[in-house]
Amino acid sequence: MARSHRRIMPVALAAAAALTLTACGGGGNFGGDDDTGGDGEAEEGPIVIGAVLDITGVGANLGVPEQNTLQMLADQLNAEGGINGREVELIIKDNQSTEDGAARATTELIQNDDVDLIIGASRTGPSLAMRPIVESEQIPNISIAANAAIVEGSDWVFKTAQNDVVVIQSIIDNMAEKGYKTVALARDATGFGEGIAEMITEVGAEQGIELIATESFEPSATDFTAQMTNIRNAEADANIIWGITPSAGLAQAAYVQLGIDAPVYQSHGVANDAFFEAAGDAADGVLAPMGRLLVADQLPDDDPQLPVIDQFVADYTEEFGTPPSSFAGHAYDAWKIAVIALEEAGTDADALRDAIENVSGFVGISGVFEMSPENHSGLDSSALIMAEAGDGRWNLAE
Amino acid sequence: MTAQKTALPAAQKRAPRILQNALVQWIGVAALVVALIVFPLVASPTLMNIGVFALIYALPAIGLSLLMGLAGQVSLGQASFFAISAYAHAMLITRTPIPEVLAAVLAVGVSMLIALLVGWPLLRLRGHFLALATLGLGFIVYIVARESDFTNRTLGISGIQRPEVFGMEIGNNGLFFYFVAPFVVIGLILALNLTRSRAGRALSAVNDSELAAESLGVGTYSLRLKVFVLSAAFAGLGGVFYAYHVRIVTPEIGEFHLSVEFLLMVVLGGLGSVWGAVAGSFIVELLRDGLRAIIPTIIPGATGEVQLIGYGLVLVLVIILLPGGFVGVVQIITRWVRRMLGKGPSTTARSAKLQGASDQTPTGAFSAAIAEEEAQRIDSAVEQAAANLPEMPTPVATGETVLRLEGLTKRYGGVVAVDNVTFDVPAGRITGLIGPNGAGKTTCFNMISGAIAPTSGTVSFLGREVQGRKPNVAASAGLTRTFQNLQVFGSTDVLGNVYMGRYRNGRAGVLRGMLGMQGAEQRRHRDVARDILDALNLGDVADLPAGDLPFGRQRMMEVCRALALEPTLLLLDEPMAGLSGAEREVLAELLRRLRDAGLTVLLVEHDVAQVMALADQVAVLDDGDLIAIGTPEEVQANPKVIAAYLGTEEDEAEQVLEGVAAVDAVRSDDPKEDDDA
Amino acid sequence: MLEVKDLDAGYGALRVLHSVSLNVAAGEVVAVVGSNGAGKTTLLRAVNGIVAPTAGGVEIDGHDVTGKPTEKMAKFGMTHVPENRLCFPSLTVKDNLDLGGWSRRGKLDLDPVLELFPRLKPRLQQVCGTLSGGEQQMVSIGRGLMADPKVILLDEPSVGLAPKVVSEIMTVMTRLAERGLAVLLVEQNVRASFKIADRAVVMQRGRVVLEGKPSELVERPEVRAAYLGGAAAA
Amino acid sequence: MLVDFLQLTVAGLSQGSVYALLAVGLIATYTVRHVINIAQGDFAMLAGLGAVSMVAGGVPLLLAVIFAIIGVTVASVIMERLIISRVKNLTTLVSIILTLGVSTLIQACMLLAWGAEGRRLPTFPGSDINVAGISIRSQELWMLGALLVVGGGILLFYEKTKFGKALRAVAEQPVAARIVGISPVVASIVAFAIAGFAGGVSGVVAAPLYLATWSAGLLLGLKGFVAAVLGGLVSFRAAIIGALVLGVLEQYVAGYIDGGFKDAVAFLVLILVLIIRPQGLVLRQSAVRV
Repeated sequence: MARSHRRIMPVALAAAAALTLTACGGGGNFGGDDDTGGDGEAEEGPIVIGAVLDITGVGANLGVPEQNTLQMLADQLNAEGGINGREVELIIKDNQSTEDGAARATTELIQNDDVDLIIGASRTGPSLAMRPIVESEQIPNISIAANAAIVEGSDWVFKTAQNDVVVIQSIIDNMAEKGYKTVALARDATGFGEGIAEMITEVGAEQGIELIATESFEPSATDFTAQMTNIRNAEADANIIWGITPSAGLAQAAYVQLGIDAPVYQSHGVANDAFFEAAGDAADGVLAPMGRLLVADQLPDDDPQLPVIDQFVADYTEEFGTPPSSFAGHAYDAWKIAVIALEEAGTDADALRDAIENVSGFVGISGVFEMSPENHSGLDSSALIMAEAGDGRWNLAE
Repeated sequence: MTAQKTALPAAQKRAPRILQNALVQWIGVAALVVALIVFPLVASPTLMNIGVFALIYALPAIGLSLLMGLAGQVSLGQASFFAISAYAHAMLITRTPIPEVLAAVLAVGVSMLIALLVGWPLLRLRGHFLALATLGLGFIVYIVARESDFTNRTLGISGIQRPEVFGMEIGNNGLFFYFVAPFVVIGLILALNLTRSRAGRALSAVNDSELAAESLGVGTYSLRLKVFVLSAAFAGLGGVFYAYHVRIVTPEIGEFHLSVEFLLMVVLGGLGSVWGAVAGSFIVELLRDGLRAIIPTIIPGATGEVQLIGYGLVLVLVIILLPGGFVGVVQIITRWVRRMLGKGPSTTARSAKLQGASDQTPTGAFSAAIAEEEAQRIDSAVEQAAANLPEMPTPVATGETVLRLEGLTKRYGGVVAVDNVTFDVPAGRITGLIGPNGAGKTTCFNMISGAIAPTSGTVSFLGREVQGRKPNVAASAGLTRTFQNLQVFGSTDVLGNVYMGRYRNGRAGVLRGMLGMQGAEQRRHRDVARDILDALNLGDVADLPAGDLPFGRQRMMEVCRALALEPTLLLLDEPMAGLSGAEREVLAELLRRLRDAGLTVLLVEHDVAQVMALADQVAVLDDGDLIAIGTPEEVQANPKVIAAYLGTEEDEAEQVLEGVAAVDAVRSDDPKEDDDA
Repeated sequence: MLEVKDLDAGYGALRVLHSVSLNVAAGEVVAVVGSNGAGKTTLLRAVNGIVAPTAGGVEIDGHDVTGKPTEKMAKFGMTHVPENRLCFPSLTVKDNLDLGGWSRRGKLDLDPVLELFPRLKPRLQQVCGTLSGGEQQMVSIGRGLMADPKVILLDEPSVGLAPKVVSEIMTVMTRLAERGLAVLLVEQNVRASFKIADRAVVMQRGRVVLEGKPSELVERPEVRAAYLGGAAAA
Repeated sequence: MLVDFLQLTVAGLSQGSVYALLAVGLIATYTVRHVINIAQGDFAMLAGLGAVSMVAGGVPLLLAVIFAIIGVTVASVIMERLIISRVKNLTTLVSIILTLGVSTLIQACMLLAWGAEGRRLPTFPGSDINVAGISIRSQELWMLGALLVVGGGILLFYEKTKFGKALRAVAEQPVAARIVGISPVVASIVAFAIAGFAGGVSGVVAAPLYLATWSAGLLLGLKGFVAAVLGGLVSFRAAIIGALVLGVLEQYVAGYIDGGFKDAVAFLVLILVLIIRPQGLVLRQSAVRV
């Protein structure tokens, strides 16, 4: 009766070893690399577009309007007869605002749903988690997150949100115009605020503007006295608060509270109404570069984006009862770019990718896109206008 | 208890039970292996996704379940070790030329090191402190990862290549599943081994009664620390796989919510059960997907983090309604099915056995005369005790000092509980320590056993000062004790309790325990434990849960447990309390024979007559002072003692001494009766 | 006043009380004596509901209070002075006494207690944890009396106290009985308790083995045996 | 420089006063029930969001605030009755896991009811002041005032009222407290009511400045908890002082070191205190200290 559990280990080890060696074979789970290059076999039947969005979790306020937008556009497209007569099937996956969720959703879309193209994710982290998967599986991916690192050097990933550097360019240009020489920055400690100081230093150098102080704040922070006190002491000609609501709004309130009277610029992260809830009266006079969506009613009549934006705002508002956010706009642009490329190239992955790279002159919500093999972002600073906060809304700055 | 049964050799009785245990585990592991092999072949990609992450998360969950089950501690920062290792691995393989296997080992090592640094000061503390500190650790790891350039701030570490095994890239979910599965299976086996090993049993004993475990030589602190570090290692291994699979490591993976998810896995699966942790990780991953699909259909228009509702509800309901978790439910079902089929150890048979056991030990047979049968039973019990007594080694010659108390003093605030007590306990003798309530006996006793530290004075055991050290220090040197308020290890059976007494005689540590390389040692100790139980007439209940025994037999079991340690000095804390007359006699006779076999006994007892009849030397405490020491006769004649006991002045006591000759007569009869018995 | 009938109680596997019956009339002091482990403390706990009785009954003044929760007992007119002087250490003497009257409505009068324990009067504002052992015991008893009970259970009030304090407390017992209380006193100090008790009950191993007047009992060898050893009576 | 220092101190004290109120609630439940209530901060957020909604619905600010506080007090008692009291063998560890579940549940409900965006309650009446370059927002004075009134009130309650003393009695000697007739059930309910009340107050006074968000409660509650640990989980006074120190310390770290590390301060303090002085800032141990 000496036999006992202790003997199990070696046996299990052997079993496990055998298991690893004999792997492969049936099931849909070993599709992997040999099944790449899109599916040349399926030039008919429905076109499948996948989307990976931050529908729940910290990115929910981004992901939900994006989800709405994609669903609405897909319905519209199918009502009009699809792409080249082929129906479009949209499969939206929630990544729960996590990297592993994004990786999971992406794998599933590719292996289970055999998608032709993937839109998403909403934020930088999850987008970066998707990148190695879409690259090794060779599936075109249009991200709707901001960070330039998402597309840098990638053959398969594109994005529709403005690059941060474009936003900074826009701010610095505006500052140079007004003759400011020094600037101080308070940025949030998330991926959104990552690398901003370096970009300001770099872009500012071209215009003779120097970054003299950098402060950071946590996205969950509620009190900004410390950061704003330091900003006050820096005595820069102008200051930049770089963050998303509500923290950027609370920081703005603290800025005004501490009696700093230098002009303040914020980022496109505050291009929403929640900013006014958080900042209150302190919002007045804040300058922020952003897409044209929020100030569409003030655009000159000859603005090429005006009809596109008007149509989208009208459709979205009718469907969901609220006006779309700029994140919805990013999703809109991603969808439209995908459709243009699919119409042109069909569902062959390589052709599709090339077609996206060749999208040119597309007038979207965030700007006019000029994609190229070198530039997978396609927007320059002309996509942005400078808005000024006043009376609880964003207005076109003079 | 029948004579036939006790006559059987121990090994034959043990066989079926051990076989059954091993068999169940064999079957379980085999079933798991088969399930893991088949799963990728049949699962849909959605299920596959769930499966891969469930496997990755099963590792930290196993670690956490060990921590909760064995060390009785909760970590609210398990994700931080997961993250530390994931980061370390990611950085090592993307930034250095270190081979990947070495990187993985180093990464796990970093997790363990951090756990060691955190656990080292904190595990000395009791209860919830570790939970709180690990909660803090989780936030700190998250913030440091987010804020430092070294970890590339919020962008995290990306560019991790897929692993290769024998030149084959683990390039898809199916292969990755097979890549992780062996580690989970091995981890599970190691963890299961550990729970049954010397260290594992010691830790569950600590959870049942820390006091008792330490009195048997278990170094609670160092074992707990080892398990904590081990649990971090499991978390770390999970982190390595996470880094491989998701190929980006960002600060979010150290966040609190992931720690909560690990906790949820353990709680849902079944607290403290290693199998439960694996089951829990699959359940939680399924819930995670399932809830997102289900809840919006229940609450229309619900977006946002609605699965939180499910998590919250499930967590609360499980704790309130199903504290045993998934494993608990499975156990209930199996028991139910067995009863339906009329198979397995029927509860009626068991309760009959118990009933029988308690019939034989009337705990309250005070006024009733002991039945004829009962008398015979005691007779045979004592006989048996004499026959099979274990060897009692005496490191010093009979009569020489084994234990020396010098100037032992304990103050609580202004109150002096024990005041400058000095006496010796000679080898091979029974020394009684008596005194009225509140005299300081228990305090004195606790200072000797190490349960409390003296304010001043020394306790020397075999020439070595042990005062103020944890009880396990003295226990490892051969000093152990029993408890007035029983300290039974309720989570194991009677044999398991006595087996714990062998702890000091064992060698195998956590590592050997996990590797299952202590079989022979365990078996040998088990045999000894079995023999001792047989010798003390508890062989028939060896396989019953210890908590099910009647009080008297639990006390005997404690004595067995203490004897299993092969002590040089046995401290008995009111061993007679709660015993029936018959049981007292058996115990007294046993102690006498143990003394004759060379054992030294120090006994605190209220039953003064019993002490007088039993002890070779009696020390009397009153109000913290040692008022008398000597042979029973000397002490009985001491007016101070009488005064102390009857609460009178000494002069009155003199009268009492003269007046109550009748009582003396009764008392002097006692030993005779005992001898007759 | 207090009637205990065939009470059984225990903890888990350990059955401590075996069919214990006793009664205490108003104005009477009944002492329960017996060695440690005889079940005296458990008896008081079971009577007062801290340990749930498994069988038998407890009546106060004819009202059945068996198994009622402890916190209700004060309302029924029973109080309990637990062993080890469990006063509330961070509260002042006065607060301790005030809380003793928790279950009573209307204005509390400390005078009856202070009259019994004049030593407490100058210490009313002192925090209980800083008092001497004897004084803490007085606070504990005084706190019990504040509920204006009909029955008072006392668990080893003399443990660890100087002989002088013991006799002081024993005197108080007599005076309580004179005030019409039923006093059930568990004591290890046989002499002290027998001096004041009207009747005594000897317990051994969870059973009442003897009952009678202290003057008679003191002659019985079993009583001494109850303290100096159980085997003598076995 | 001195101005900056004082400015940071003011901000730290007002932030600390919110932690202090939460800590007071945590100690109330810990002393009587040995429950560590992870959901404490979520109750604060619930009060804040509730008040925001009522104000939006036309209820005057004062009434909205009072209703919100009462509502959360009731919710805390409901949690005690419905969940905490249902668990047999409730240890502190189990209470942590259990209230974690409750916290998750409350967060989810807030998310469903109010959405993900932070909501601002109108600032309480009063005007901001500026003394020698130090700017003090009127709401900060309200926060400090709330601590003074509510924290002080709870201290007085425990110190002066019979019921408060009864709660201390239960915490110190549960059995003796039962003997004098204090119901442990009632004591537990009262303790949770106090916790809910203090949490509710902290939520409504902070909401005009810090916004009320579904997800912010956990961290806030944990900070309050760190303060409670500084009070050894038994001393109200030490916890309040600890909370204020923590608030100020966070500001100094944000101001003089790096804002991104602000949240780490609390947890570093937590670990250090647990390692060096687990009994907190309390000098003498007892079951409860006011």
